[in-house]
Amino acid sequence: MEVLQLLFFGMFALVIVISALGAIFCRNIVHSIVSLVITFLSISGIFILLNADFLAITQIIIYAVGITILLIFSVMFTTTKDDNKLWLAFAPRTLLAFVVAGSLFILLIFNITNKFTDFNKNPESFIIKAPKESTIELLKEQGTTPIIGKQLLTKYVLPFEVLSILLLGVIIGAAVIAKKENNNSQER
Amino acid sequence: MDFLLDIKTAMLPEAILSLTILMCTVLCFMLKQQIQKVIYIISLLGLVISLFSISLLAANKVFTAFYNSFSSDFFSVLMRFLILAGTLLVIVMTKDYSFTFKNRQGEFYLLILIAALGALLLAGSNDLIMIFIALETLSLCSYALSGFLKKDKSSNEAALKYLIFGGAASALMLYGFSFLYGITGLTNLTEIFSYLANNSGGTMLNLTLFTVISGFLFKVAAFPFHSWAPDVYEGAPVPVAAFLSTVSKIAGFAALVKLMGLAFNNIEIISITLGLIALLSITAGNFMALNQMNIKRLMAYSSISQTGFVLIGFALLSYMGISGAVFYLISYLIANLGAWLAIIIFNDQTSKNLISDLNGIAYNNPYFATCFGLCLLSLAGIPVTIGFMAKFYLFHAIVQMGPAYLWLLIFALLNTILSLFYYLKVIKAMFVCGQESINSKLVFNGGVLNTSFIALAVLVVILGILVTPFINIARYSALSVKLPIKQIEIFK
Amino acid sequence: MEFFINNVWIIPALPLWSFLSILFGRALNVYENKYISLALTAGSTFIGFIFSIFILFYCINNAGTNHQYDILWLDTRDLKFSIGWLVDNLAAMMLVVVTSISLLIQVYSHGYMEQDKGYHRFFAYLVLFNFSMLALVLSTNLFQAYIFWELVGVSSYLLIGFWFNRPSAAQAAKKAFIINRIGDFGLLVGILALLFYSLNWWANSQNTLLEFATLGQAGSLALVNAGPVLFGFLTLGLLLGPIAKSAQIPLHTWLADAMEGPTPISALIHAATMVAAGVYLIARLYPVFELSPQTMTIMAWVGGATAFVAATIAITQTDIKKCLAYSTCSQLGYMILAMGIGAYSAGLFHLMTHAYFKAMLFLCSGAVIHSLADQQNMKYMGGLRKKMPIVAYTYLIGTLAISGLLFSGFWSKEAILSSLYTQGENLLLVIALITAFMTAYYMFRSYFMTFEGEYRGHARFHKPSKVMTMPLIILAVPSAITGFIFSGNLNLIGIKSFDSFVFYGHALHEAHTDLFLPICSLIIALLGFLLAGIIYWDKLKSLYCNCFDAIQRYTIPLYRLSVNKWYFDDFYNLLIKYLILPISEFISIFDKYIIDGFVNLCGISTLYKGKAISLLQNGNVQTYLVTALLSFIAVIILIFLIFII
Amino acid sequence: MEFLSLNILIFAPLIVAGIILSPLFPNDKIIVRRFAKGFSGILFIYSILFLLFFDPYNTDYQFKENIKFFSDTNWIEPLGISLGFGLDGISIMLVVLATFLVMLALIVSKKSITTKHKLYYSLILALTTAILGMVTARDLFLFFLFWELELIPMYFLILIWGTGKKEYSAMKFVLYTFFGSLFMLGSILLLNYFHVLNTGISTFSIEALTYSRHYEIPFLFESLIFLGFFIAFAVKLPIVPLHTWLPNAHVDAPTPVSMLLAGILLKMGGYGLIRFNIQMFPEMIKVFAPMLIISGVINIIYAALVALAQKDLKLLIAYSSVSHMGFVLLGLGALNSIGITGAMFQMIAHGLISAGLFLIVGVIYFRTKTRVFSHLGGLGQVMPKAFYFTILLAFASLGLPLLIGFAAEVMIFYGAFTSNSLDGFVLSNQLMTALAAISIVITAAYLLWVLQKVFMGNMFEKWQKVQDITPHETIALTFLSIPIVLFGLYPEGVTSLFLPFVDSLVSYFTL
Amino acid sequence: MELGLVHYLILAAILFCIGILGVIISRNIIKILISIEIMLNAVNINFAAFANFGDLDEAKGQVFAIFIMAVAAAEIALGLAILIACYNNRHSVDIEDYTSLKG
Repeated sequence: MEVLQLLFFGMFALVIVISALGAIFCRNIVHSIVSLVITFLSISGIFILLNADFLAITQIIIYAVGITILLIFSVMFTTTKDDNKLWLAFAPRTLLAFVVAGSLFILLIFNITNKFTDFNKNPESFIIKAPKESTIELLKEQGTTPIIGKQLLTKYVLPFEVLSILLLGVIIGAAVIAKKENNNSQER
Repeated sequence: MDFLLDIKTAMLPEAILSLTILMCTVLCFMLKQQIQKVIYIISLLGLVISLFSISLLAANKVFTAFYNSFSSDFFSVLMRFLILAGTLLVIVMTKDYSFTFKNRQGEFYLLILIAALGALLLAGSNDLIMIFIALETLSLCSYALSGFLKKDKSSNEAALKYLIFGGAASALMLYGFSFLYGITGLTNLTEIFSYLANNSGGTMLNLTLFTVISGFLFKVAAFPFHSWAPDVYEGAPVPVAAFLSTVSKIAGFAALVKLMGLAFNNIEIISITLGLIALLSITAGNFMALNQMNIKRLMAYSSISQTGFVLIGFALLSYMGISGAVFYLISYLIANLGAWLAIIIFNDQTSKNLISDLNGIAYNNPYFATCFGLCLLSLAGIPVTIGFMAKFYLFHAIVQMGPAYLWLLIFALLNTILSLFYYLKVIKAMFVCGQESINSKLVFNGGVLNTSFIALAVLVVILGILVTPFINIARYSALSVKLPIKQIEIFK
Repeated sequence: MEFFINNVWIIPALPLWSFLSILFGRALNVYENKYISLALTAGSTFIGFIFSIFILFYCINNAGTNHQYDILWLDTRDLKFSIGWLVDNLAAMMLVVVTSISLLIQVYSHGYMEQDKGYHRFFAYLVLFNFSMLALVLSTNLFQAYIFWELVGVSSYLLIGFWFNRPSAAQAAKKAFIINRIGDFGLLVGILALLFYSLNWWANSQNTLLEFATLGQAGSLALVNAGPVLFGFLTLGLLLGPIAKSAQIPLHTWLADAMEGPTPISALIHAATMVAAGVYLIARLYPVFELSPQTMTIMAWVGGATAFVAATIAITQTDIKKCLAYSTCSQLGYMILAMGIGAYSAGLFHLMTHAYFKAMLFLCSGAVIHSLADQQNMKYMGGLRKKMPIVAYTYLIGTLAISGLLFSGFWSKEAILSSLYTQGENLLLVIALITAFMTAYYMFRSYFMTFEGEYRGHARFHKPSKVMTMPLIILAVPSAITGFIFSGNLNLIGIKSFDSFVFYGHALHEAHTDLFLPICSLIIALLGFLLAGIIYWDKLKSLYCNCFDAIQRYTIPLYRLSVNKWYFDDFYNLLIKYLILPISEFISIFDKYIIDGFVNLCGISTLYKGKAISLLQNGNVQTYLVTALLSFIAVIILIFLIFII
Repeated sequence: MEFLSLNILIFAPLIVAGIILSPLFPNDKIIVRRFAKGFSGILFIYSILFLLFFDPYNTDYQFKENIKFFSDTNWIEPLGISLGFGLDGISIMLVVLATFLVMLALIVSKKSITTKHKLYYSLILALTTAILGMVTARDLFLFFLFWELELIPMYFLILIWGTGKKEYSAMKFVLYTFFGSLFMLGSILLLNYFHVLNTGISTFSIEALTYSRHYEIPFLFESLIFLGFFIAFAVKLPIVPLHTWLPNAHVDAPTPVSMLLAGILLKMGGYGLIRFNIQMFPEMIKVFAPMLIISGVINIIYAALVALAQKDLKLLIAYSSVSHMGFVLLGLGALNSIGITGAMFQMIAHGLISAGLFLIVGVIYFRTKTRVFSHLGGLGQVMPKAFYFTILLAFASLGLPLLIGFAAEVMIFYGAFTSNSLDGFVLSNQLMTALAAISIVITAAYLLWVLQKVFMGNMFEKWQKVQDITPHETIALTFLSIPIVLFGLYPEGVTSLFLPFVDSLVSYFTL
Repeated sequence: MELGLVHYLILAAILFCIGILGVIISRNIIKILISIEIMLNAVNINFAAFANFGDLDEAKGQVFAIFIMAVAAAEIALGLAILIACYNNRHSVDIEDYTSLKG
């Protein structure tokens, strides 16, 4: 079981990293989006490994479908012929970006592993708690969905409600901004 | 759980504001576009009512609501009061400006109200998720608001930059949240405090705190996450810029205060880091403001440096410091809104933004110049304005921390010279004469805009003299903040 | 008699009152009449003169008069400065000299200045000078002396620069004041040092601070406190004041320039009274100077050198006033020399006689100049004896007196020379004798060039008015007789000699019967007279041969030296031009470009730093992000480095 | 005595400024000017009344007053800041000097101010409030507040009515002074900190921090506090490396403003040195006395030499100001009664003299539109009155006996010479004083040079029609001359006012 | 070798850094938005991992991740709306063209 998990994890992780890199380094924007979809899908695989089945499903629905469609639409709206020339910026910041990404990574690993000393599978910095028996039972039967649903409607009811207002705002904002104006009068 | 009781004791203004939002939404789609001015009135009314409802909140102790995901203490009540007052003034500002939004006025007010709601919730949220959602409510509406002049190239550009920068920053913050969650296994702040008070978070906690703080540094436009501010302030509609530089900042600070309590095991590190960031903010803002020609950009840089001053109060991690920061925020709110009002009055009538456009305006419209000058002097910290008192009180708080913080004092003091230079540059432009190049004519009509402008300028001076109540309020509110101090110092 | 002594304050007070009257009268346009100014001026001086005469007689009759009255001027617990009046023999003598000469010169000035626009101003200045000079003479203490010492300097400044629209006058006035200020500097430091080292003495005694009467005791304490070397410097500082005021080397150059002032001023201030104040102050400070033998020696040598150098310069001057000015210098040198070798009475005696005849000489020259429409060059004079005999004869009297041939100058100079002789200062004696020879030579030269021979000028001649000649005649009397009267030769009829009246310590009355020195000096003076006559008197001209030309040729370098005033002025000008002004320019540039430049650099560099930092704000949001993250990571690493590792 | 209220004295000018500025006030320049002038005259007389009722033998504050809000015991209760005013030996003379010079500045404003009268007169009056508040404040915070408040009117006065590089100069003045004041702010806060640390009470009261400071502040911090105050006052005074704002500000400011700047504002530096550096830190001042003396001597000689090289009349006078303020330092560094008395007297003397000299410069500049020596000359012929007044002022400035400058210089020289404040230091008081005394030659040189170049000598044809001073200026100069002569003849008239105060001051560090 | 928390964390860190890299070096604005999404996904992995290893009883991390997803979707929608508005004005999706506000 463990080996299988490790295998899956390795596979997914490899795919995630490669496709994420592909999403960034592809010259063609559509290729990028396709690459991104692969990333999203692999991430949902990771979620499944992490006992987050609901999350995995949501990931596929929102990311791999919803967002991707949005992206493709916007690509269709905006892309002109010479957009393929847009690839990577070749400016000082490109170099710095690698420095930033690299140093941030090292910093993160440095801290996660407690100054490179704690390469245990579960570093001491983080809380590790075995789930209750009842939870394991629940998980086996229904996955995490009941837990999440309960949480959303009790503990996190306020954010959940506020999220609706947020979405209202975003809808109005996005609509107003993306809407085509009929009159061509100049503003300001 | 009695949600109604929760709302009554802790979230009355939010509830009223939500109702207003709903009403406005309905009206927005029902009303004809010509009479969308009604929404302006309604949103003002809603804000005023929720402003008054704050006084109904019991502020003498901490009230929590909705499973402790929201808590209302005196500090957050005060911050929410400031947020609402600021939003009110921002909406007042749009009175003559909103014609630029054509038929989208209703949506504009709606977005502002939603953003304000996000800010209010941010000021009171007591849960990581709540913080995140409130913050995103505020941010996303702000992005939309910045790009509200969609035919305007700079407005688009501002919104785009704001979004990209904000997205990255909030991702960084969330990353921090995830580690915080990983360290404690908790999302509720109160629980996290008590967990951290008993357990050390290891090395990871430091990095976590830094990344968490970075999201708020972005919100308050502090170094190093400040560079969006000038571009956005310049490109965004002026009321939005005013909103960003006041309301959104106050909300950011209000949330940042909540996170101060996380620094139990690393008081020194957080204190020094925040101090360093504060100084760098002040310095960066001041240095870049020196050569500005555009008054909106100038105000942006100035607000960066003002942020730094508030952060100094945080960096002290003492009640004195927090009360100094609170008092400073009050003074900043008044003076900065006054300055933005001046800019919008000027912009409404002349559509100009350069400092040189102000040349000689004092002799055309002395009231304008005087009031604007007073606001700028307050920002610079010249007596007898509230800004001077606030700076003095803040510096006093630094010194009360003892000699260990003298470096902070020295650099902050030196920076005030730089800030005086560019504020005086604006004042100089207004009062300079001899070249007879009065570029702009300004009419001063007794509208609500001008009235509130003058009222703010008068307030700047009056509060500069009658400061005691405000200092007391600031101290009282600071006492309600949870700080990682083992021993509670007593205000002398 | 007591009345005069007790009310001696009236003597300076009246001129002050007159000054204020003229000042405010003019300012408020109360009066326009010139005679009012004259009356106020001359009247106040006349009353002062009457007072002085009575006081003099009182002093003569009451030996050892020492009437002192002090008013506390500045009372600041630690420091109590007083102003008052002191009447003793010396003061009485000076009072008479000053008031009498002043009176005559004021009358004379009326004639000289009648046509001038600034008539009232002139008299106001004049009377201001009178006030200061008289108050200086009556000073009870060194501090008061310093106050009025400066005030006479200012009066002198105002009067030299009276015709201020002449650039040379303005320059000369400034020069005079600044050089005097150098002296004041020394004097001030000297006073402070003296006070400092004798502070205990004054604190324990009830005496007025720095009063002359007890200065000697305080001085001896200061000598103990300071040690001989410091005390020597202290006294040198004190000496610097008189050196400047009395135009001694090296601070003598202002006196010749001061001749830019109206001639009555030259007569009064720069010949008779003010320049003599230096000698007067030395006399007052004698108890202190006496404590430092080195200073006394220096004083003597300064005097001797001045006497000699000034005389050599006077030989070649063609400007009649300059010639007289250098002669004044030279004679003042005599006085200082006398003071330096301890011939206290002789010096003051010479001061008195010199005041009269030199004032008269200047007035004569003034009359000549006035008559010749401001012509001062002797080359364009000549033969004036016939046109203005009174002036010529009075001038001759003065010439004889100053040369030591006859009249008062003989007696006073003789006193100095004999003191030199008895003191055994042979080198100084030789110098003094050579100077005497030169004095006779240049004085007669000026006399001959001006009054004898043919008229060489072009200016139209005006006859001097009676107002101008009368003072000459009156002055001729004391010029002629004072020396003899006070020489001690009239002891028999009750007139005591000068040195039994004004003396230091105890009256040393040495009737020297040795006739060698008087005869010697007479011969030397005669030689001078002859030489001048040979060269400049037409009647004798036939006697000399061409060989004189040859002599002249060999003496050209010396001639140049003399004409150029020993290059003192040039040296000072070079000093100012190439040392002081460059230093000040340098500091000014340093101030402007280094200090202020640093300040501006701070400002400008800050602005440029702002610009440089603004480059990061290049509009590209990704750059913002990368800088933000980079600095964020940098801060984190920095903090980690500080705290964790 | 009830009618003597410091509050009225201090705030009346501000209220009148408000009245003048208000739109209801007629916008007629003559009415504005006369009103302001009349008010300043009344203010001067009112301040004279304070002088008459002042008891010099009481070394405490007199005419104490406290303004309170909201039934608090203090102004800002939480910090222990009081809005209290009072007069003592040093303040009283500066108050009278300030009102006097303001009156004169307003009298001569007719010619030099031709635009924006309402603003001008109200700014001058606001400046008056700031100055009076500064001098009479009994609270460190209040002092600092007025210290900064004074910058703004001054900035506008230079900016709007100035000439030349006025924007640069105004900015430099403000930033420089602000720079200095920041150090003072730091010191004030540190002082408060140590008071809180030792007594538990937060206060900024000068009396409390001066007389009831029975605890020890660590030497390092005490010296830091001392230096903080010193730098602020060094900028204002100004002390030499920090003086370069002064020439610019003076040259570009209009005449009445220059008068006020030189006449009063520079004195605030001296006032601060006495009030804070000496009165509050009797121990530290002994340590830092060499610094005072050396910087005093440098000021005196350096600025005098710089003045000697100036080609511009106003610059020369400005540098002479710097030089003369060096005497104040020298006197203070002497640390004895007479030296400090002399320094205070010198402040008053210089206030009067420099105001007069700047007025003269303004008079000349207004008529000839130039201040460069090489373009001037012989003006004494066409403007004799100005010439006489200049002679008087120049001689007063170079320390002519029986004029006001002399008494001050003598006291300072005497005080410095007989002082032992440099004992144990490589230099001796006597040597330094002797060095400083050289300045009497240099000062004479440059001042007489002014007289020579401006008023004497040949006159250019173009100045033939230059008018003599107007009655207004004559009145102002006469008013200035009266105290210059009067207190020159009778210095005790002034010194007796603060002598007891100085004695009590000195008693703190001689014990 | 056993699969543990640290592996997920490292994976998330790599992904996060890739996201940062993409935000900074891409020129196409859409790609920048994509990169932001990648960063948010990295955060989600973190949350899910922590929820799995430490907090499976309440699975707060997963709730958090859902909120993040919702907000991310909203954000990208708004972002694309803004992008379209930008595109209407300038006809470019090159970030280098959006540098008119600077200084």
